[in-house]
Amino acid sequence: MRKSGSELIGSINLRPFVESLIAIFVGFLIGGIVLLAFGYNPFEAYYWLFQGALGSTRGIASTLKYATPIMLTALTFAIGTRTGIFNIGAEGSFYFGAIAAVIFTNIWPNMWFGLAMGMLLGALWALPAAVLKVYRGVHEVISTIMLNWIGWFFVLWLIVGPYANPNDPNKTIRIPVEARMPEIGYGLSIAIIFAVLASVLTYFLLWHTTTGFGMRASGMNERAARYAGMNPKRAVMWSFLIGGLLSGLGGAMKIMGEGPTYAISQGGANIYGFGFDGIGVSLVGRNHPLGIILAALFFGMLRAGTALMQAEAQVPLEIIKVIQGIIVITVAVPSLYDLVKKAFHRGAAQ
Amino acid sequence: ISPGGEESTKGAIAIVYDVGGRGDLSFNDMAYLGAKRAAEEFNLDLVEMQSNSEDDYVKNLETLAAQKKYLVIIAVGFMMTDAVKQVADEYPDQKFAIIDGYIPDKDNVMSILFKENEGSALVGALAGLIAANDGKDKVGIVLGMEIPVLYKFEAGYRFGVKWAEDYYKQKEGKDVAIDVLYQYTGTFNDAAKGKAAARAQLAQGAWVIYQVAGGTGLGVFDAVAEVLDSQGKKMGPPFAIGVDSAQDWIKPGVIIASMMKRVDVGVYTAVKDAVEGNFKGGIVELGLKEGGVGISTVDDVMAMFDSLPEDTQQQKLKDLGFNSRDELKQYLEQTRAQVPDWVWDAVKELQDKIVAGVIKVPAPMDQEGIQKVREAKTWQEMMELAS
Amino acid sequence: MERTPIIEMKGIVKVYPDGTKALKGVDLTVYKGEILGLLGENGAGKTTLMKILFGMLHPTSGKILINGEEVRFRSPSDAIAHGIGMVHQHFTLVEVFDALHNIILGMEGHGLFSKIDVDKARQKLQRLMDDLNFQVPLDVPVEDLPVGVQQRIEILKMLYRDVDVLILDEPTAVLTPIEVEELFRVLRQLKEEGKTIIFISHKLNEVIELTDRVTVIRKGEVIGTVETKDATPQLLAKMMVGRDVVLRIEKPPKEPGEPILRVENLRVKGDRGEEAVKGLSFEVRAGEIFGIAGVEGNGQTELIEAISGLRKVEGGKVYLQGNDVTGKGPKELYDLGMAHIPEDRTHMGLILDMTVTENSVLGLHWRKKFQRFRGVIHWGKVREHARALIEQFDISAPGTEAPVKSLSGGNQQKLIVAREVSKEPVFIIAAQPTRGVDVASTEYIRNYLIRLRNEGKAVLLVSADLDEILQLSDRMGIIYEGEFMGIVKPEEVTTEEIGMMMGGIRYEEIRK
Amino acid sequence: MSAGDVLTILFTSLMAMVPIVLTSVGAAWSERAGVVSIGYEGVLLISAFFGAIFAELAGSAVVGLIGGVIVGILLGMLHGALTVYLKGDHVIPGIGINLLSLGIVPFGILAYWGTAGQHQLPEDATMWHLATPYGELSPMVLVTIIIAVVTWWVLFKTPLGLRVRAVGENPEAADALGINVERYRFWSTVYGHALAGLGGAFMSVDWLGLVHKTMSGGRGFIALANMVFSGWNPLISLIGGWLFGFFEALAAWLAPKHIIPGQFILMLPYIMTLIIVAGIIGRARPPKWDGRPYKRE
Ligand SMILES: Nc1ncnc2c1ncn2[C@@H]1O[C@H](COP(=O)(O)OP(=O)(O)OP(=O)(O)O)[C@@H](O)[C@H]1O
Ligand SMILES: Nc1ncnc2c1ncn2[C@@H]1O[C@H](COP(=O)(O)OP(=O)(O)OP(=O)(O)O)[C@@H](O)[C@H]1O
Ligand SMILES: [Mg+2]
Ligand SMILES: [Mg+2]
Repeated sequence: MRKSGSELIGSINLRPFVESLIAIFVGFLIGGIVLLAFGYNPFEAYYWLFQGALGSTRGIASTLKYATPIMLTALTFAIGTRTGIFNIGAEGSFYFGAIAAVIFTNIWPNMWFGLAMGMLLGALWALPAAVLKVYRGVHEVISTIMLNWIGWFFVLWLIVGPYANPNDPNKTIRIPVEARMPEIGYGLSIAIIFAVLASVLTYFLLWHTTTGFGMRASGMNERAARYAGMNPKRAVMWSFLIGGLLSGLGGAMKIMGEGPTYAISQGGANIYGFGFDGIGVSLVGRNHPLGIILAALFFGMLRAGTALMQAEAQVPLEIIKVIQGIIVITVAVPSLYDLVKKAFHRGAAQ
Repeated sequence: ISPGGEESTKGAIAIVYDVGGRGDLSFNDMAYLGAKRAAEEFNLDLVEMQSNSEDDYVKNLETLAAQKKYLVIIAVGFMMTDAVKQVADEYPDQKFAIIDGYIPDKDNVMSILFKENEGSALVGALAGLIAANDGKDKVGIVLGMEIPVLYKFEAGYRFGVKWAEDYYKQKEGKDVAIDVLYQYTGTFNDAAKGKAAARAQLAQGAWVIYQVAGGTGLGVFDAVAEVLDSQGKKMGPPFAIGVDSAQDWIKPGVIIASMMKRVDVGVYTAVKDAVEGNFKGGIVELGLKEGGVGISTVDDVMAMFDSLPEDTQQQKLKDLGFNSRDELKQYLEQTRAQVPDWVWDAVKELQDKIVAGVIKVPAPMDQEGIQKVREAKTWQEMMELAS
Repeated sequence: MERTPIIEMKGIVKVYPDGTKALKGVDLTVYKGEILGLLGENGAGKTTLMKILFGMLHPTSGKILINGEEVRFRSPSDAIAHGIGMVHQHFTLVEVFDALHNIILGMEGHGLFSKIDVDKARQKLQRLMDDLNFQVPLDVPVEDLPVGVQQRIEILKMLYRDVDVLILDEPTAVLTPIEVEELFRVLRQLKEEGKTIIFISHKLNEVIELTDRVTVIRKGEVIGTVETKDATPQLLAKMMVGRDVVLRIEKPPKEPGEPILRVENLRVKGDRGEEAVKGLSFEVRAGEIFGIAGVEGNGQTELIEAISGLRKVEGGKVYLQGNDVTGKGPKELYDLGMAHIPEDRTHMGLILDMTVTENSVLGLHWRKKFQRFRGVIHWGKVREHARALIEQFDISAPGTEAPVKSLSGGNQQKLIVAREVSKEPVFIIAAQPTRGVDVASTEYIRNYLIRLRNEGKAVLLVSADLDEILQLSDRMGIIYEGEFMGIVKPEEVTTEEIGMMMGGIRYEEIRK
Repeated sequence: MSAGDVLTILFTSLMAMVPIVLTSVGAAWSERAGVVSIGYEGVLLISAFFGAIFAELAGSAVVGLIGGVIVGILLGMLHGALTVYLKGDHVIPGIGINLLSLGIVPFGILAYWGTAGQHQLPEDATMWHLATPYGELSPMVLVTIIIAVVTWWVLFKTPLGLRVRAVGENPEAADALGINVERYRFWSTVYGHALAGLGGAFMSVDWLGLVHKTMSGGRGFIALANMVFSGWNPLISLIGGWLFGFFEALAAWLAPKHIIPGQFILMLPYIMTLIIVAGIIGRARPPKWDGRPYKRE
């Protein structure tokens, strides 16, 4: 049989990776046209984008820093998708992970304790959606959207009230110095290592354990999973809980592993939006934990390069957002791959 | 978009907005005005940098500082405090100015703070007196997300209202009790929510509503305009009060005045000091006395209006149904004339007393503090909280 | 009789986008008013050819002539407009719609925006059903109807469109013998009325019984066409497979041993809460095949699901090797030595989007031999296992890492059987094990079930194919509305008696 | 609570319901045909912006609404082309459109009107309202109710609706009957986005009379939740959307009373939705082929 594009290496299929690369390339191409249309030099703009993201150790460090939280929230979405669930509750769990880190490290200033409690609370906030889904059949789109909002206001209440910083009311009390995550350098902490580890573990869980096999099987075909002796309800539970746990970890590390503030800002400004960003990251990473590592790095790069692109090429942030939007949209088109392949074949034939 | 262009300039300044970005109708927009004015006056390049999220602050400041070409880097918003501290340490030769952030002890950082409580007291007095004059017993304030920086606005407003009660009693010999309806809408970005909030307050009897809610506050203006509309009126009362910039031009007739926070002045001053070699680290606190906050005058509004691009001004006038700039100005004056002169005089009196230091306005920093202000029965009681 | 060709397909080639060459230049002629049989193994290309004729697929090359005129179909609507209708192998019904709406879909009459005239459609349909004496309930969502009825709906759907040529892709695979009789009656009547029918089946005697001519396809090529009156099962089988096929099953007599499965007074509810199994008792012994015959929808599905742990038991007991396993889940049952070939291979037996490797270990994945250490699957070992199954059962698959949906139906079924057998069970449930499977594979699977029995395993066989039950079973229960009308040995009863039991008459009453 | 209060809450909720209901109804139709989109948040924002431009150019709010519809149609065509014809993922383009909107709109406001972040529409570009002391009502409330009812009727009573539902439940079945699956899916997507476009334009040229760079405020997502809430039924979407608006208005009315901390009042609409869904509605079944591309081969 043919052994080309569809041949598998272990359970890692390279085709989606190539597809995403092509999409990103096309996205940059269209983005370049947009830049040109608004009177900017795309080569200059992109040069500074990459320079800012990868041109220096500091740039690389910030790329990695930006990649950290969205890698974890993307995993939440990916696990959901692999289990047949459209889980958009990462956002809410992320808030709870963050607030848990603040609360509990101030009770016992220990990094591991803070991370553990972040994961626990993240998972706990995912529990209602899981229970409602399994026992009441409530569609997760409703429950997670509602829970995100409820969690948002609840955390806002906590950070402006009970956990406001008496010395500096613009933020919550800080993570005690002993409980902060050690820095690698240039403001980058070991959180990135944990995030990559979490991705690899998630991959391992989904593709190499019986539990993960059960989760994936349930996601693709619930009846068949039940027939095979698996427990789809449990798979759904696991999916929500592990998802919540990962986002909770993301939230905790966002506060414990990222200076200079080490506290939640009032209005939740530094914990908002990561869950939603994670959806895009997961999709570009084709809902595969290893793909997510790459996708998160890619998004981290786009964000890290933005500053220099603004400063040097004077491209306003709005245009950068437009370009990001275009790149994401092109990722949706898998047939790009086939088109490109066809073009290559034609080229080769001639 | 990129002023300065090809012509040779004497250097550059940079401004980093917080996540609200340009168009927040608040300190980012005002900061831009100040920076633009300074850049034009001193012939400087202006580099603007927006922030996508709070995580960008360090990165943005660092990127600019590393370029080592800016006379001063201006960070807009209290959220950037920690980021400025960190980057200022890394680049001790780079001058920074931060708006609303408290960094007292660095030679290369100028912290520019504003006494929003004082300005809010003036609009509180205005609101209270308008209500009392019309025999009403409620005024409102619609705020954005509940964050401690807003407590100063709420407290100042309450102070002004209480002061107005007292003033009115002295003047007319009649006891009045004016309730302050307040609500935090949980967002700075949803005009519809602001509209619903204002609607609810109006239904519950609020006669003047002060908005401290960014984009959400736009809905407050609309709600008040609607009530006027339903009564066939073009001008209040009821009125809305704007915030941060002279917002009166947004809906003339509906907005009686605005609590101005002159971030533009702060930014301009910082640049000027840097250009002229007078830059000093430390705290610069701008209150009523320093002209850092105030109640908008018609001239302020017109200046704000004039800062818009020429064609935007023309369009705006057309939209509002005026033939000329002067008509707008007249209209604004006419709006203010809906309120008797003694009220304006009273507000002026309060302003003078605050400037003179006779009256102090509380500026609570946390929930506990604002709670005490809410519970206080008189402005004198509140004043005690101010020290 | 002068024969005029109504359809001529010439040199049809079809290459699927993934490179599969399904048809390699097929010529097919269909004459007006005949019933043409189309025979071929799984994956021979029958469905592909017919989908091309129906406009659902476009041929890579080749041409189609209708009444001598070349046509080019862009979509099924073109085919329907030319009087060609098709009933698909996998039903294409909108499950949540009732029969009426399924049938009128796309032919609702009037404009797109006017109210559907349900009454008028109902009248027209009723007339059609009365003419053919072929009734279906019109107002029940089709997902609640048995497959036999669903198929009638499919046929009515096409007749409602007044087609001249009716293509039926394996229509009998899911039917009971009685339903098959009924279908054949209708098809013959349609032929009387001048309609042309193309009939696809794997069942040689059906083809011989019904058709006028038979065209045999093998691996995308036409092997030949014969007049049915000249054909024998052996001849057709040889044409299909390319070698001689033993159509007889050797079943040596065997004395059954200990009871392996014992079911006592079992009560189970159906999907709509009705009592589907009403107190069944029976046992299956070691070295015995126990068959369950009956018209589909009489509680077989619920019975199997209850025994295999997939459905709640409302009352009664199930024992496996003496252990009370009532209410136990599938996993525990597998651990206790059960295996289960489910009736619905695409929705239950396999996960179509997973690979052959992954499917080969469904339900065995927690076995020690497939684990590196507790809870971690050793995919290397699983892959070896999959390779072994492919080899041992002669499954034709693109590779162990291909998604299982890329296998043909027969090979999918073989994979399931292989996997279930590899569980080394003492008790095996085989539900419709050869449905939709070609002759050679059928032969293989049936012989394998016998082998299991000979090895001393207990086999519970449920099949709508009465021949299969009669051939394989040592004892059989005839089920009617959730109760056994009798438990008999195949050699002790006549087909008529079984037919009566399937119709709801108890064995004792028949014997009286 | 006085009668005036009740009317205020009622009027506020009726206006608030419009964008949510229109989007939900559109999304329900689109998903009935099998096409998922989560880009409605962006569609609302972009069409609010362009709707205002249309309204001003023509000096007519109705033209603005039509402009919103046109923008919705264009975005729907983009989504439809990607998902229906190119067989792409259904979720990704929506994320892209949401991102895009956050760039286009703030940039566009500044570029077009010269004012940063917001723009007030002149009177002749805003909709006529029925003004009462308790709030205003737009004719669009009635239009929305009519659209919801008519969409429901067409979806469940006419050949068109039957085909659309068939295409979303089992495109193979529809295909086999000569229904052009792609065409139905494509235009259903366009219709869904067009209604969201109408809802977006309503926000600017009708409800609020202004454009603000973040004015969609999460309504696109709420609308999706409401669509699921309604079991993909336009008529129930109408009720669900109104209920949500009602609880929002009730929360706004309760907020100045400070019975409990404000943040808990703000949770009210979300908690009530969850309670209603969990307690009363429960299981909702999406169309079977919802979100799955259909390929013949
Ligand atoms: N029959 C068995 N033989 C060997 N190990 C077993 C057996 N049953 C369970 N285990 C071990 O116990 C662990 C838990 O089993 P179980 O299948 O319940 O896990 P699970 O991952 O929760 O299942 P599922 O995938 O069905 O959700 C498995 O990891 C497996 O290693
Ligand atoms: N969509 C598809 N893509 C690629 N290959 C396909 C596709 N559909 C069918 N095939 C392949 O084309 C060949 C012919 O398939 P087809 O379904 O026509 O066989 P068939 O004769 O109908 O078999 P069966 O008796 O099992 O129904 C097989 O090898 C099959 O695997
Ligand atoms: Mg298990
Ligand atoms: Mg076939």
